[in-house]
Amino acid sequence: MSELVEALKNKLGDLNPEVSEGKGFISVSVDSSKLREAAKRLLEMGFDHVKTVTAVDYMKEKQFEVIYHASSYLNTDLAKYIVELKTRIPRDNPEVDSLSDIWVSAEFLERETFEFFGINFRGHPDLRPILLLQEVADKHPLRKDFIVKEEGIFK
Amino acid sequence: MSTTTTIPKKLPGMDLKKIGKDLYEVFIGPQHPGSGHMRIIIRVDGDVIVEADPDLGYVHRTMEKLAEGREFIKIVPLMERMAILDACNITLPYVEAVEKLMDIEPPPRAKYLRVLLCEINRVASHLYGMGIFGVFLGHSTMYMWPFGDREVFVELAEKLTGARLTHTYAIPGGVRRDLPQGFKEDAEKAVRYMFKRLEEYRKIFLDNPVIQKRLIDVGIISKNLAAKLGIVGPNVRASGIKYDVRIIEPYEAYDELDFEVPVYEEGDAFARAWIRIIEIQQSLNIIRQVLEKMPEGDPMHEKFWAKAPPLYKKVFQETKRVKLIPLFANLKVPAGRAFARAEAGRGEVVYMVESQNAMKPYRVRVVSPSFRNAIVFKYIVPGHRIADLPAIYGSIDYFPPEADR
Amino acid sequence: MTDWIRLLIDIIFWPPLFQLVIAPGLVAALLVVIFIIWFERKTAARVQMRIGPYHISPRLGGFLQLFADLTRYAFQEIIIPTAVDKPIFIGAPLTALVLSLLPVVSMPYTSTPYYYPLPMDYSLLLTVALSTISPIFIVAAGWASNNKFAVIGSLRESFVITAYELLIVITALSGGVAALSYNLVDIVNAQTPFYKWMIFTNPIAALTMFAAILMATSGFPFEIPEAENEIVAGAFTEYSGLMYGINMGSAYIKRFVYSLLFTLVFLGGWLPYKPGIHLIDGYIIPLVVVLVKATIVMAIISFLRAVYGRFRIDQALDGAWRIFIPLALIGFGLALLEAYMGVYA
Amino acid sequence: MPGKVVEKQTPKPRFINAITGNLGAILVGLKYFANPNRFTLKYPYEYIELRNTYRGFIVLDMKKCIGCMSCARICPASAMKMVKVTVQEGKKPKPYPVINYNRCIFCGMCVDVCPTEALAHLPVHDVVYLSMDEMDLDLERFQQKVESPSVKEGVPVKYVFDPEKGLVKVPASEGGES
Repeated sequence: MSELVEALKNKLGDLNPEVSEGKGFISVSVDSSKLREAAKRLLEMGFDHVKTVTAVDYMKEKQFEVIYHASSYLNTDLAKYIVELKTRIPRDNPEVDSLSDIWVSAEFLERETFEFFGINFRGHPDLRPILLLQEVADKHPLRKDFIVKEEGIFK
Repeated sequence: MSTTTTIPKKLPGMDLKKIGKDLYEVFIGPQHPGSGHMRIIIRVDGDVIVEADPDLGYVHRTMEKLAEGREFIKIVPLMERMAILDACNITLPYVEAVEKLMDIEPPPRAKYLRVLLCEINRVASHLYGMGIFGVFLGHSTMYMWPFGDREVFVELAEKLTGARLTHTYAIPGGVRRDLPQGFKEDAEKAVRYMFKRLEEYRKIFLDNPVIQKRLIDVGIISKNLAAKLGIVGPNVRASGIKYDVRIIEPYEAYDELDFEVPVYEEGDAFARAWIRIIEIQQSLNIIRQVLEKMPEGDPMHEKFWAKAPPLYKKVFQETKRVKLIPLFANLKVPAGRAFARAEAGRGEVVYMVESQNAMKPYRVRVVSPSFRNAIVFKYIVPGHRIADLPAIYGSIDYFPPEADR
Repeated sequence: MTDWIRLLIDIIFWPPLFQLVIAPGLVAALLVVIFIIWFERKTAARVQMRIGPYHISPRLGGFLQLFADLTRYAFQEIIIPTAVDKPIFIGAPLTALVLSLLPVVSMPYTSTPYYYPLPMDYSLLLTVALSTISPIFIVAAGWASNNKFAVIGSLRESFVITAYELLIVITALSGGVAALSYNLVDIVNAQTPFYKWMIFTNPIAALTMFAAILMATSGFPFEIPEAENEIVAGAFTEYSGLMYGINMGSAYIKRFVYSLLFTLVFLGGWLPYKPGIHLIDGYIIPLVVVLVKATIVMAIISFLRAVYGRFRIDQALDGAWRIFIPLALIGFGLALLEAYMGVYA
Repeated sequence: MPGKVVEKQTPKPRFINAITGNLGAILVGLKYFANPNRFTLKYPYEYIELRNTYRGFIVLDMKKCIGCMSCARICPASAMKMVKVTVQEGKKPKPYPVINYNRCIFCGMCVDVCPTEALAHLPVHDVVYLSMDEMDLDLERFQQKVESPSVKEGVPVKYVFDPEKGLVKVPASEGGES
């Protein structure tokens, strides 16, 4: 795994990535303006598809973390690894460049992230809600300020 | 009471694009006899589809949000509801991710038991897929046979876990029940029966010239396109990509078992049908091996088992049931983020679990195989005839509840 | 008193009326169709590890289930959507039902001339001609429904019609050519003894006609115009209640009529029975023989449902034009050869 | 010894398959037509006698219950709730669990987590309730064993595994442990 960490550091060196090993993945954190460039270089390295696109809402820090988990199908050596490409964006103006022209597999997943978090993917070919109706998608259910009430254990 | 009904200008979920003048727009679903709870909006030129727009979400349950409000153990039965016929496979990566965060590893016997149920589930899931595939092609016998034979494996799973479908078997730390009496003999009978039946499936379905005509060279996904679309499971292996999580990143006991993963080059619907038959055969082999190689020991991690009072051990001796210590109800998981993947029946399922050292997860992200396969409808279906849509739909084994989560 | 009975019997058994209304017409056709639907469901159930119709009359193997279904259809509300072309929407299925039944009158069921409904000289041509009228009304019914699935269904139907009609005409006429007559009575009578049944002397034409019947009546594997999981119910998507029942019924009656024709041309009709001159031995018994043979043909068609899926429309048409029409022509050539060699002379 | 990838090819249809394939399919069909293998359960007239390990309806043994609330805490569907009941005069009310079968998903976690085995599964899975309210059991009804309506009318049967026929339906008195 550490070899790949070095390789990633070399490949993405001028984008100032933070590369670290996580539990089951290699984390690559870049600035949101450099996300597209990082994705292109990962694709060049052989990471040909994404497994998930998602976001995490850090409400206290007023930030979203947009996460792409990329891996490889065609290169069996790289298939063992999952690269987590992530970036932080401000919570009040959530916009990030779409990567769905680089990774076609991200298309539906970005639509899903769009509707659940309200993150606008610039340049996405078809940015509509996919699972929810428009009315529900406007509330962005996976943001932390959308609260689902849980019951107590007493009747 | 007014007699005229006003039609709202825009019905919910009806944000349609303008279509070409000579195109005919047909809505396949959501209450269509074949498609299940999903709609594909197709635009046809004559009989040929020029554009397809899959419309998912009819059985969406916001599982990721619900998971944020629940304790870690309660998420296992929740996530099972995605694909109840593949319950162990679909929740296993979640359990693994939690185990990674807690830094515990299940005992070897638990690993084997998980593999056992996973493979029983895989057989059942593939049989379900074959059944739906059969009815899509109008082959009623191929609908009934796999559904009938799936009953054998559902019964087997019930014997092991006590529930026919939603087993909630694998939990962080181990499994909930040990192998019951006489399971090995029954499993051997079921495996022998299924091997025999697969031969008959081949005769009535795969070697049937009518079916072959419908499937060969239909819905071809080339190797590069499959990688680009990021589709998963048997579909991607039918396109010649050697990707199976059980081999790429062996989890549980898979690195100790001997099995084959079939890979086909053709990438058409016929290869996707064949690959499922071969995978069932391999799963049956794995079931046999697991029952032979199963090590003795506890099915639960000693960290939990050590705290158990004597009554728990007595119950385990008598009924093979692993009782849970009350600690499970509010399991505190150390902070961190873990990512895990597993090969479910329909393909790779991935989980990302983030904990902030609390009793409830901060974020659970799950992407199910069917959701990743849904993109096929948009990119592969155009160019085929209307009658090919069911063939492609059936061949990728799309399961709406799983995709919608 | 006996004169009255005599007169009544003469009226009832007046061949044009008797054949259209009682047997093999409406009443017998209905009974055979009900039996065949039951048989179809039971056969599929046997092959598919199920029981099939059971709960109504367990002792009869659920046979009465079909009557229950029929009752339900009869009393169900008939919904006529506002957007349909009403006269055609209602009229087309009824016309199709009547017209699909009409060919039974032009066929003989005995060799005793007294019991011919019509002059039989060109009965084969007449039967074939009459049998080709009804599908047009199914296309019309689909078109009048103003429904996308119905339009696609009737479009498929019309594609299929053009393919199978040619097949039925060629194969049926090859029987006439071999027997040197377009009179169905002559064709049947020529097929004696047993090994001279045309299914044995001209199996190619028989196979082709069998496939054409499957196509004509959307039997598996050619169940394309009604493909349930592609286009709901094809041309009949908008129909409900009794109207749907009539549509389904006329499809089965069409299959029954073609089976009768197949029986007469290829399975030796009432042979090996030799009709006498009286009512019972000259009319009823040969009729029953023909009916039984036709029912067996239908049962075989029903059995295929359990074995096959369905073709795609272009594959079925491709098969019809590129495989079955050459086969039909070979069969026709074989018939010509037989005629030249005087097999049936 | 992990698994390995094996590259395969789908069998290419040859011309001969047009005959053998059709014949094979029809013969398999005829085989089952002649010798059917039906295992449909005629449900209200027959019912499956469930194994003792089946995760069916749940019953409470109030004497064993210590009111630890583990069951209500672990219930993933919030079906099990605690109610406070005064058992003895003058003492503090004690919590006891009640269940709402509208919500119960029969995961069996409450039974497994109970430290005194006060909760137990019954081998019953089909019970008729006439209303939604009726499915919300109170403490008294939670202690009674629910009864399946099919037991009153039907014949118990059992499915046993068979290498030739998959599952075979036998009367519950036969077949032994399966």
